[in-house]
Amino acid sequence: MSNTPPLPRWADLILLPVINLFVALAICGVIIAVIGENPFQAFGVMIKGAFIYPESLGYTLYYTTNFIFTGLAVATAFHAMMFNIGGEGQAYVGGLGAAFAAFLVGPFAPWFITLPLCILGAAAFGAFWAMVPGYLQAKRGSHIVITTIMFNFLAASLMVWLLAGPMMLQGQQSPQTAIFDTSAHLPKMSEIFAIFGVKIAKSPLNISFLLAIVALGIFYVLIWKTRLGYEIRTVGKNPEAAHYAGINVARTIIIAMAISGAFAGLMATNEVLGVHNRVILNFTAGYGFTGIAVALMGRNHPIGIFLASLLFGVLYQGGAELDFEFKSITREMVLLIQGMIILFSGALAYMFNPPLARFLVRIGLVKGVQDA
Amino acid sequence: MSDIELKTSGDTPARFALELQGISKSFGTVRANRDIDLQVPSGTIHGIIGENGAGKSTLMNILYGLHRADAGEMRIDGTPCKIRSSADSIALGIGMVHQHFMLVPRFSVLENVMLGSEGGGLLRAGRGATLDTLKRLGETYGMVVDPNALISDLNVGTRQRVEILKALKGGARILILDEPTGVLTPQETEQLFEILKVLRDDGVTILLITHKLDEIMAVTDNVSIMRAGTMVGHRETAQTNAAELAELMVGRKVLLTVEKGPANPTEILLSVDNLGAVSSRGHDVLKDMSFDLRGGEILGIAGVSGNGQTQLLEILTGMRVPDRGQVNILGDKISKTSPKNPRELREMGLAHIPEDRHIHGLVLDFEAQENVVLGYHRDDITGTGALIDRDVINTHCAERMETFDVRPSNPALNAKNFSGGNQQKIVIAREIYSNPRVLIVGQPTRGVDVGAIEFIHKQLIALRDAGCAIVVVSVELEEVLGLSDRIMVMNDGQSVGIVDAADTDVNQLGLMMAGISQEAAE
Amino acid sequence: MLDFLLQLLLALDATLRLATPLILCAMAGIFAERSGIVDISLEGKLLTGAFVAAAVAAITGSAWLGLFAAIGASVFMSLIHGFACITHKGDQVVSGVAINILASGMTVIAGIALFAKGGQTPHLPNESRFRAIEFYGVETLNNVPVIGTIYRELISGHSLLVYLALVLVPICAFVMYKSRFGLRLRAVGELPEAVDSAGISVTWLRYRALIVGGALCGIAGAYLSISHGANFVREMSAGKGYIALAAVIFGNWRPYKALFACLLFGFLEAGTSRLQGVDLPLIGEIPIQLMLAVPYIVTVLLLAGFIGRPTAPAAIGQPYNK
Amino acid sequence: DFKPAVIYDMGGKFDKSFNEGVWAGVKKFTEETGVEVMEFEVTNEAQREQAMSRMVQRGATVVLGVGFGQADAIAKVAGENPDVQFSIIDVSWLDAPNLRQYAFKEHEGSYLVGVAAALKSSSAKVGFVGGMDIPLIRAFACGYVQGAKSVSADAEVLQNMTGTTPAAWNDPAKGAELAQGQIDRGADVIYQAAGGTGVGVIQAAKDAGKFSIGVDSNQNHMAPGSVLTSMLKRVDVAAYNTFKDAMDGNFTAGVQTLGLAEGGIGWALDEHNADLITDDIKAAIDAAAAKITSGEIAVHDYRTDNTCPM
Ligand SMILES: Nc1ncnc2c1ncn2[C@@H]1O[C@H](COP(=O)(O)OP(=O)(O)OP(=O)(O)O)[C@@H](O)[C@H]1O
Ligand SMILES: Nc1ncnc2c1ncn2[C@@H]1O[C@H](COP(=O)(O)OP(=O)(O)OP(=O)(O)O)[C@@H](O)[C@H]1O
Ligand SMILES: [Mg+2]
Ligand SMILES: [Mg+2]
Repeated sequence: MSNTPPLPRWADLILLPVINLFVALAICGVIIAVIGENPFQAFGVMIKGAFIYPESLGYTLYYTTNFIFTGLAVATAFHAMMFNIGGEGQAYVGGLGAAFAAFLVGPFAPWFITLPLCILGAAAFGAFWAMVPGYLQAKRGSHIVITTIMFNFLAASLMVWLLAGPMMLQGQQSPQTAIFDTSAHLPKMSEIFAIFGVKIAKSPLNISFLLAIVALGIFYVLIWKTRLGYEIRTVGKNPEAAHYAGINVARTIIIAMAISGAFAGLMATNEVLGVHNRVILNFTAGYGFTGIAVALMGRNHPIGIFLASLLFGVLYQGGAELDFEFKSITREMVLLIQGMIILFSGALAYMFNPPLARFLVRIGLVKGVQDA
Repeated sequence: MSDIELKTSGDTPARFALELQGISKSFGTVRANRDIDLQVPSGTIHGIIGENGAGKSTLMNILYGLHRADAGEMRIDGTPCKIRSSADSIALGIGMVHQHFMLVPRFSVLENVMLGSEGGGLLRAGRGATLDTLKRLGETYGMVVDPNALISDLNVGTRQRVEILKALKGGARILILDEPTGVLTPQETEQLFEILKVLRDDGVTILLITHKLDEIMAVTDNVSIMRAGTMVGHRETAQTNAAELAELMVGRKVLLTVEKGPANPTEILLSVDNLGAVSSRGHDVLKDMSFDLRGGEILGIAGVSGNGQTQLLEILTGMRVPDRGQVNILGDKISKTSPKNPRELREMGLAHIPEDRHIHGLVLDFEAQENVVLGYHRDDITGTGALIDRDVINTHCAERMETFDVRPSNPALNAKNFSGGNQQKIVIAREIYSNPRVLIVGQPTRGVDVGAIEFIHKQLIALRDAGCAIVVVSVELEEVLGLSDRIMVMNDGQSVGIVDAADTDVNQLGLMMAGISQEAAE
Repeated sequence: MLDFLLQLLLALDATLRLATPLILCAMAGIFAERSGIVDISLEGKLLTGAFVAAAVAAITGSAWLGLFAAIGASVFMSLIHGFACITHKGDQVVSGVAINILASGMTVIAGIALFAKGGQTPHLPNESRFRAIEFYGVETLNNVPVIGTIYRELISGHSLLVYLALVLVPICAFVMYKSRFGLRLRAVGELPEAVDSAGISVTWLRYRALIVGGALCGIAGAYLSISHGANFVREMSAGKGYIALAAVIFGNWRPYKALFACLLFGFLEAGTSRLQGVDLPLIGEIPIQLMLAVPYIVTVLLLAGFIGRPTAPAAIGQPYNK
Repeated sequence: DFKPAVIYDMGGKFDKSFNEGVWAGVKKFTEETGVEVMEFEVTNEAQREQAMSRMVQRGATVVLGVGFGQADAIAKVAGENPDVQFSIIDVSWLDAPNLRQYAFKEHEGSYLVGVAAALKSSSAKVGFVGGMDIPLIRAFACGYVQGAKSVSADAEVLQNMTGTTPAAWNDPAKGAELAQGQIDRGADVIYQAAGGTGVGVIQAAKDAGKFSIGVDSNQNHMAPGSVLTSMLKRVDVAAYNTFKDAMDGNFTAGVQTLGLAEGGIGWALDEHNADLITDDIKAAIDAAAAKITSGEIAVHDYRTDNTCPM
């Protein structure tokens, strides 16, 4: 669409996404109507289920936390043109890292020593699990997409073996570790607020949400404000030029992957340290894969990633409520709705760009052609 | 429209193969073509010149159907026609050689030529016919290429031929060439022009875009001049001269020759000693190369591209590790056992203007200001703090653009949105800023308009006079002759000899480039 | 010893069955990606194909109708992919993710609506499935020592779709390298500008590539649910689409090499599953999880060791706008 | 007023396995009493606790959790809501005054089908295909092995696990291949405990003209004449009783261990497999069952020490 004028930032970053979301919801509304429910009622439930109910917002943000971490993981690698599909495995192994720290240090050390170590453990293990594919790509030319997929399977095997074997809590049957000592529990938001006498509904939402927000900031600074970030982006956009500029391409790729894996690993702080306080079989539940969509829908920018994460949080939590409230709406129905929203406000994000641009020109909000 | 009678083929009254009227085209908010009128008599070679970004390619792309004009009319042989896609233009007998190669590197010559005219559902069907066509064209115009060679293995000159063969295969009657000589050696250019003349005599109408005025004077019958998206004039080539054309396109007077005083060389800053390099395929691409270079002098390196110049530059700038011999630079040494990476060399005071600005010189998706610190991003020009300081970079970039007259002077614009000449200026501005003691330059003015060329040459001379040792590799013999104090000619990875720029000429260099030793050449 | 050889033979036999859906999806992936479009929606198309095949076969009782319906359905999914990332230049990966999720939801919803068996489709009688084909002369050759066994176990006795998959590979290579379509397809994945300037529509070319891919995925799906299996089970594609994508890259986007990769994956899975809990000479019994991980470990080692840098189609992932 | 609720596990209420069994029980309850039961299928870990407390918020008076995965959640929610009744299946290690726990002796049922398999097998080789290598599945396998060996000490049992990701429970193609692999190695009766993957096992056995054994609910109908029998784990009974007792005010906390004796475990004999189960097979199974109920045979439960004697 070369001869449609470019959209102004505000329209591109706010108006267009809003329109897309609206269309996506309209489509879902039709689907819901087709199965004989009232769309407006349904969306009402969804919104209520995602924000209004006492603990609903907590759950929404709890999911958001996971998506922020996995989204950041994908985005970081993406800036180095590495397609990291391994977030799932890296987060899984990150849980292991947190657990090691919790079991080794937890019993003896106070929380202000244990927790940082656990968080570090999660990041370190995740980083390692991503660094190996990064190394193989940079030094041996093994394609990152395959190796990260393979490492997801490897992580799964490793964890089942550990959780159903050596690390399994005896005297019960689920493949999971023992509960960590309280020194390794991330405080729940409800507990924090309670300290200040504010009473909010109990939910899995915990401090790691703030950690995620911090991570967004770190990501922004890293990519756009540090020299390493500059090198990462250069390698991503033009490795030849990077070489010309004296940047060690292989090294940069490995570092970028390590950071990417660390972000993924941090997802475990939410699930393992914040919610379950133990490692559970398959606690990653696909958040790692969803991170791909989150990062790309968020255009690999922290604000975009946050909004995309929030959107997915709403879809997960609000979706659960839909399932809850309507007998005819099953969890597959919710899945379908999620798919539609990803399709229309993700993949078809630019569908309304040209018409919108022309419209804005017509109503004079954007200046049209001028001289070169 | 045209202010003067255009020269037409033979004595027949003007028949126009092509007429454009009121063509306009905008990209987003950029108006690339504004109300363009153009008449091209059939059977003539028609030159089109203009500064970088003047809108030449855009106009040609419209004519060829790659872009759709926002407004305007076209007539081919007097009959009005709508060209919606390149398919239409091909059907109308228009062929085009693009400014940037349209060849699939992983394909063979044959596959590239067949693309679009396979002559049947199976390649087998058309293969024979295409081979014949290639053979025929090859013989008639002396453009012989191996149909089974992979494009990625061919040098630019040969690729250019393949492009032309592609354009001609369908028997084009109007042939558009968008800066075909940008990457050619003088010899190759000569051959190309011979071919064009033959084509013209066969009645083919040719549109030739180039920045090189001497070429315009050499082959064209008429010439049209563009500036900032508009047609500013048409001339019959015989009735005009380079200076006038230059003034018309740039809008001011331009010097067409390099002005420089005598060199006053200082101590040796760079000495190359029996340097050798082996390609990944195991061929010797660089053989016992030796020379010295002093501060305050410019060593030009002439040679048909693909004779080891690239490898030499890569080694001198740390992008490639030598396989044999060594380089002594600024009192330090580069060799297989003690390699140096580009960073270290920059820190020592070396700067590098790469041969290909798109591959090495720039990150096209970065803003101009981000490109202006490429390679120096760990120095203070990105701020002294732990983090990059965008304001510092921005002011630095603005200042650079100011001094080098980069247009548009907008640090936040992506590099890819500058025209070729301005991109080159950005690279040079960056590399010269560090006022290096050794400067390695590859193809300083490839695809750059005369205005910019003049400017760039001035900069290089100024740097020389400031005591910098400069190596310039260029396929433009005129340029090498104009800039250099001494000239080394390379052939087959070796130095054929080093001559004083003062007492040599194009012919001698040309012969030496063909591998004939200096003495024999004299 | 002889027994070992027989087991090996049977493992190869299993390899073919396991590799068939991978091969078909991999060929689909090659068409899409060679045309410049990343296709992680193989998984979703496979699942869609599996469901539609089983559903239609169950309703009509005809395996063939099932097959064609599956092809149609997964071509439709391809068209959605194309609409998003060719026509509207959307992000190809996001579009792929969306399609995969849609498929997971859709299949089960439709399944419940049609058969009220929790998303499963009814078990098909053999006549409405593609069953193993006994080749001519199996009996006569049977008592010929080695050949007989090989002929009986390995060559003969597969479903039509298995043979179809194997035949389709050379056909794909032929189309890819010998036909006009193939030439243009490879070109558009490398340098769409060149295709455009040759007067060929980039858009339509890429759509066709996706359509071909959709058809292949449809066949693969049908194989899962009405040939190898006898009904649809939710999520039954179980990640095979992703493995196929890995095979495409492993095979450097080339038909025969991708075929090899698929067979390798199949063989590793067949082999290791037969070695589960078996006491191996010297090594002893290997923990099950480790055994289950062997295929992935081997793949990584191969990639790191022998397979060189794959060279992706140059224009992959970028929408074409002139 | 009385308001029952059930929370299915990840597998979903149509997992062809124990969630589906629970669903059968729920249906039966609703049909008999006309009381609607609130339902929810969790899709990730966090939803378990959420679903339970939401059920309580919406006025549920008795909440049934399905599967050991919900143990943590139910323990928590039960603690927070002492006046609501809770019940959970496949858990025995919790302790709360308002929580009933159902533990099943799958190993006993598996023992019986092991006996059947060994007797039916003409190659003295039988097979087992599990979903994932976790203790519960091991318990199935271990009981099965003991049963088979009890028939003839040199009976061989080939064992396979499907995978390590959740897909392991939904991969019929892989299941079929694992079964085929065992058939190739001589097995002619194959027992599966692998959810949706088991569908593939049953199919493969049928296609190869061999026998398979169903699990959890009665799967004989899935391939009449090929499914030898099914190991019944009467979670439907557990579900039904939970709600019935709560409705009639006879809800009791504590662990209810359901084995052969209690009729919580059994094996399926119906028109679909009547002619597969010969009289002496039936006799042998009944005999074994009698001995187990009388305690004469103590079937080892893998879960007690994470080892299997055989
Ligand atoms: N696809 C495009 N999108 C946006 N702007 C474009 C596009 N193509 C060209 N332009 C702009 O249109 C103007 C004319 O470009 P064009 O390539 O025609 O110049 P040119 O005369 O060919 O310059 P050069 O001599 O460097 O090739 C330039 O300002 C360029 O930035
Ligand atoms: N020109 C051809 N004609 C027929 N079959 C071919 C041809 N090229 C390749 N094949 C078949 O396809 C397989 C893969 O081919 P190959 O690896 O040469 O791909 P390629 O043509 O090099 O691809 P690319 O264009 O990416 O280089 C080969 O094993 C060969 O059997
Ligand atoms: Mg141009
Ligand atoms: Mg090749």
